[in-house]
Amino acid sequence: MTYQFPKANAEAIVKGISRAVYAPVEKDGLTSFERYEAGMNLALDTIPTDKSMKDVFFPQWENLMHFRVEGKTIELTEEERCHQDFVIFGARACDIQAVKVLDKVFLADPVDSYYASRREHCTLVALACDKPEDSCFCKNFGADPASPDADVTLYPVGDDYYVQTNTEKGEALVKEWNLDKAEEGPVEWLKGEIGKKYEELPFAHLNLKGFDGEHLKEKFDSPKWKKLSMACLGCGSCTFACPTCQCYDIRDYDTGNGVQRYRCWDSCMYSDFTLMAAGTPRPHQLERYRQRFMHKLVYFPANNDGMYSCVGCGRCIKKCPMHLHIVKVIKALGEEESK
Amino acid sequence: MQMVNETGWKPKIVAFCCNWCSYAGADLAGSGRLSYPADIKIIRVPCSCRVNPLFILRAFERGADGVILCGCHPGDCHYTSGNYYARRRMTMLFSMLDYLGIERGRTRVEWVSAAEGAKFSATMNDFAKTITELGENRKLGDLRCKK
Amino acid sequence: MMKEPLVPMIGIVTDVRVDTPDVKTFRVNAPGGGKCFEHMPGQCAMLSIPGVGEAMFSITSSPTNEEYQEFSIKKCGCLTSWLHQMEPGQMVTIRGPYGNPFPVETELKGQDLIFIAGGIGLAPLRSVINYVRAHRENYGKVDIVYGSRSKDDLVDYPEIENEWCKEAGINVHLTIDRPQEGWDGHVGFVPNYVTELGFDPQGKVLVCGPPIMIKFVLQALDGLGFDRTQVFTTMELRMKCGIGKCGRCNIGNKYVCKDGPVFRFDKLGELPDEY
Amino acid sequence: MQLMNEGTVARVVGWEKGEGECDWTPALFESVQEMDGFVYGDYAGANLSKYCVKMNKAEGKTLVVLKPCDTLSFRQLIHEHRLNRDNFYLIGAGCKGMKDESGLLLKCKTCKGKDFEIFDEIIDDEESKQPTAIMDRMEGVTALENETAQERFDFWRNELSRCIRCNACRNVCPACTCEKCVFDNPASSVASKAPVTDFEENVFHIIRAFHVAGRCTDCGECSRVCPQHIPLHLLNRKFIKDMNELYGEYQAGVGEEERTPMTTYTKTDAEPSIVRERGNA
Repeated sequence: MTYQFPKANAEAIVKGISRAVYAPVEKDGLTSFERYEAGMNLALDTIPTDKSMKDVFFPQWENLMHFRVEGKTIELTEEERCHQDFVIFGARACDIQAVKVLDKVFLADPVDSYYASRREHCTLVALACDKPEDSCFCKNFGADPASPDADVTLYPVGDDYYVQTNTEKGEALVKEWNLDKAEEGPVEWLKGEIGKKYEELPFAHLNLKGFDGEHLKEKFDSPKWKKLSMACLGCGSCTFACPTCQCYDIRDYDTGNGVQRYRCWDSCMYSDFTLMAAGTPRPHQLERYRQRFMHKLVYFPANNDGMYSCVGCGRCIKKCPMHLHIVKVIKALGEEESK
Repeated sequence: MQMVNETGWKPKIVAFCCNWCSYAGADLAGSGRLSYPADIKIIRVPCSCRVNPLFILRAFERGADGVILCGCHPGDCHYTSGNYYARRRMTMLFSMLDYLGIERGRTRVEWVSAAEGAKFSATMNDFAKTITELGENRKLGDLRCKK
Repeated sequence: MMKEPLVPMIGIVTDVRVDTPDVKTFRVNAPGGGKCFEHMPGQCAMLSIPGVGEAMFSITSSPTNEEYQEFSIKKCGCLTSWLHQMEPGQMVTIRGPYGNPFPVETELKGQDLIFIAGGIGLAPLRSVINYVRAHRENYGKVDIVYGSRSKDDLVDYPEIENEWCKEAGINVHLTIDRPQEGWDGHVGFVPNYVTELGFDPQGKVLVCGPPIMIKFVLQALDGLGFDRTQVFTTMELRMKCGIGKCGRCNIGNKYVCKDGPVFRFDKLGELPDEY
Repeated sequence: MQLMNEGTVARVVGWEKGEGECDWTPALFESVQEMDGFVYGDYAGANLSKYCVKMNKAEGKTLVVLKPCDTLSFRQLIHEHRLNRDNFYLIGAGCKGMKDESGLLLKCKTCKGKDFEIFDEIIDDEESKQPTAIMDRMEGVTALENETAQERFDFWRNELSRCIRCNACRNVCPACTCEKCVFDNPASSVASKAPVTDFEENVFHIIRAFHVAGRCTDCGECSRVCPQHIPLHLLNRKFIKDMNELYGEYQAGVGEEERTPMTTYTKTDAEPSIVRERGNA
């Protein structure tokens, strides 16, 4: 079904949703998906947000369980899983593609129940990208900025949002909003416009030929990694901004009255990521840098029927302090192919 | 003796004492039957300069309401110059804590010699009084360590 | 596989045996007695002490042992040092089993087997050896080449001497790196010993030990005419989740904790050299 | 510049253009042919001294392009015996103030001057000798000092709560050259990868600034690289300001003196209680 509401009403609609809502919110010049509360600054026009939607499903840190240790005995209490429905309002096509990538990891057997419980209770409301940024290149990786795949999709046309529901979950949510029905025409027009705009972007079409499991060794052994990785500082900015980076660490914190076991994001860019008592198999930044991009462009598709774990959101382009990013890697290693 | 404020709350205080002067000073205070608050936990360190800024922060993390560092008087360091370095370091650290808006009274450095049992007792009493007045440390603790 | 992959069970250490100056073997039971879970030879489990750490260890005991599971652990880091000062009765958390076992019921069945181990590398192979001993009729001739720095560093020497050496159809070849008083056996490094023993290139070979030993054992096996498809090993990388999600044991498109730790060498050769 | 490549130096660390107008990347050039990609200009903001630590062990001489402020970091690294002067050929490159997408970099707005502290050769012009500073370096620190304790607390809580512990500030810092950082050392009790509580955010940033106190040349890279826009330079500058006021004017990386205010003392230093006596409550 197609509905319609004025853009000016967006805040009222978000406020009116009876469940918890996570939406892009602007604070001190940075946007992230936060639990919306009255008085917050909704940033529905930002593409992409500084921090990704990943945070909602896979937060930077979360408690997994709690131990009480007394003498030789250990008592274990599990952390409660998410058990309340919530809504994400304003997801972009790349965010949604990223969640599909995360699903491949966390919902694969054995299922990660901490993640799965959040996925289960979520209703996704997406926004079509009418003003993509120069750093966007999502279509290369299977996302469609014109029609993001969610429960509900909003299409910004003029001063209105056109609303299309794609699932029963979505239909049920939109019913709460009491909207006027609308024609589909403007939606189709917008889709065409977005398609045209996307074509003008600098990275609209990247040559991904050769980024697959078959060329694994060839890409791995490329001499170009040395130059590509030279400036890399080994900070984790790209991995933390990335909507699909899901490496994590499990750590214990002794609070003095028990031990909390929590999970937090980790980064393959860190020198201690693979460090063992016997040493590390990736001693230099070159290997760590290579690991990150090989994983996104070669290893992951080799395991997941060609699905890349880059979604073309462009966050690493914006966040890397030294301006290294995946497009440079694709161009450098892709060219090699054609020569 | 115990320091208690109106609500019955008692401060937790950590005192780092240098082995050669202040720890002996504390001993002297004890054997001279001079009282100081029972809630002060003394940690013996080989020299005041052994105290890394992290020690102080970690004491706060774990629920301390005040941290005091006691060492030999400048010029009397067992290792010649340790307390001079400690003095600079602590000045910098305390200034930074102040800059971050943490109450100034929560940290202190005092020079207490092995012969100054009375000074030790007086210093601790005064410090405990200051901390009791400041109340619970809410600005620089780790929530996970609170019950 | 457990329903909650990251949530461990509680296990109790019921016995601690000192094997060598830096290796102890721990017996672990479920709190109500019996084993915490079933496993196959070569699989691993995550042991942890809350507040100290969690790490992957290979299960040393054979699945045919119905009463308990054993872990031979070498003291080398923070967690293992803590484990080494444990006494019986200590609770630990345990989750698993993880990874692929040695293909004892498929590729290895009916074959002559050569086990080559160095130092603590015997730990995962001991599970297979005892499994084979329990199902003797399914396997051919068994040769065990085991080497260590010194006689004192041979893990679980009593079992080797009293059981393995005396069993028909099993040939045990022990070696130590340097001559030592009271040692009348072979002296020399494992790879050279393998060459000296001159095995026929048939059957299957299972190798585990320090990376440098594995490297030279492979050369020795090549020299004897073995094919890489005949050789299996078990790998070790840093692991946190054990279920192929946390990303740190990723080599190429494989995860050691999920797709390994047991690899056939021809398959390993297809992966980038990052282990 | 390329002429240097004829044997005197084995490699060049400089800049390369990126995909867009201003995404320049520090780059390594190992042959004369590669040097075609070499650029220098308005978007060369990064401090290349940090990369020198990596290059120190490399075979042969490395040519490095340093801006005036970068030479301070380089000099400081020599003081700390992290670099061997003989392994490098330094080009002092004139700087007209570096930029990014949004204009002049913050660190250039408070430029410390255009003098090269250490160099083999200088390439500059008249324009690049003009000062670019448009405000006082300590302005931000002073403003904060004049606020009340509660205001300062609120300010830093708001800023530091954005930290995601990506470690960009640490890894870019030319003074942070420890082989193993205390925050990566599980035995240190403060190793953590996520800002789980307020305390961890505070402790990381206090200690990070403390560990570089006296060695920090105020190159401003930490604030430039922070993906969360935390004004980290205000922490470093607070230490610099305190040290200047209490122990005498000092600029890390200037002159021959290897000792910093934190590794020396005088018998008449101020007592820590001075903190209680100064400024606002």
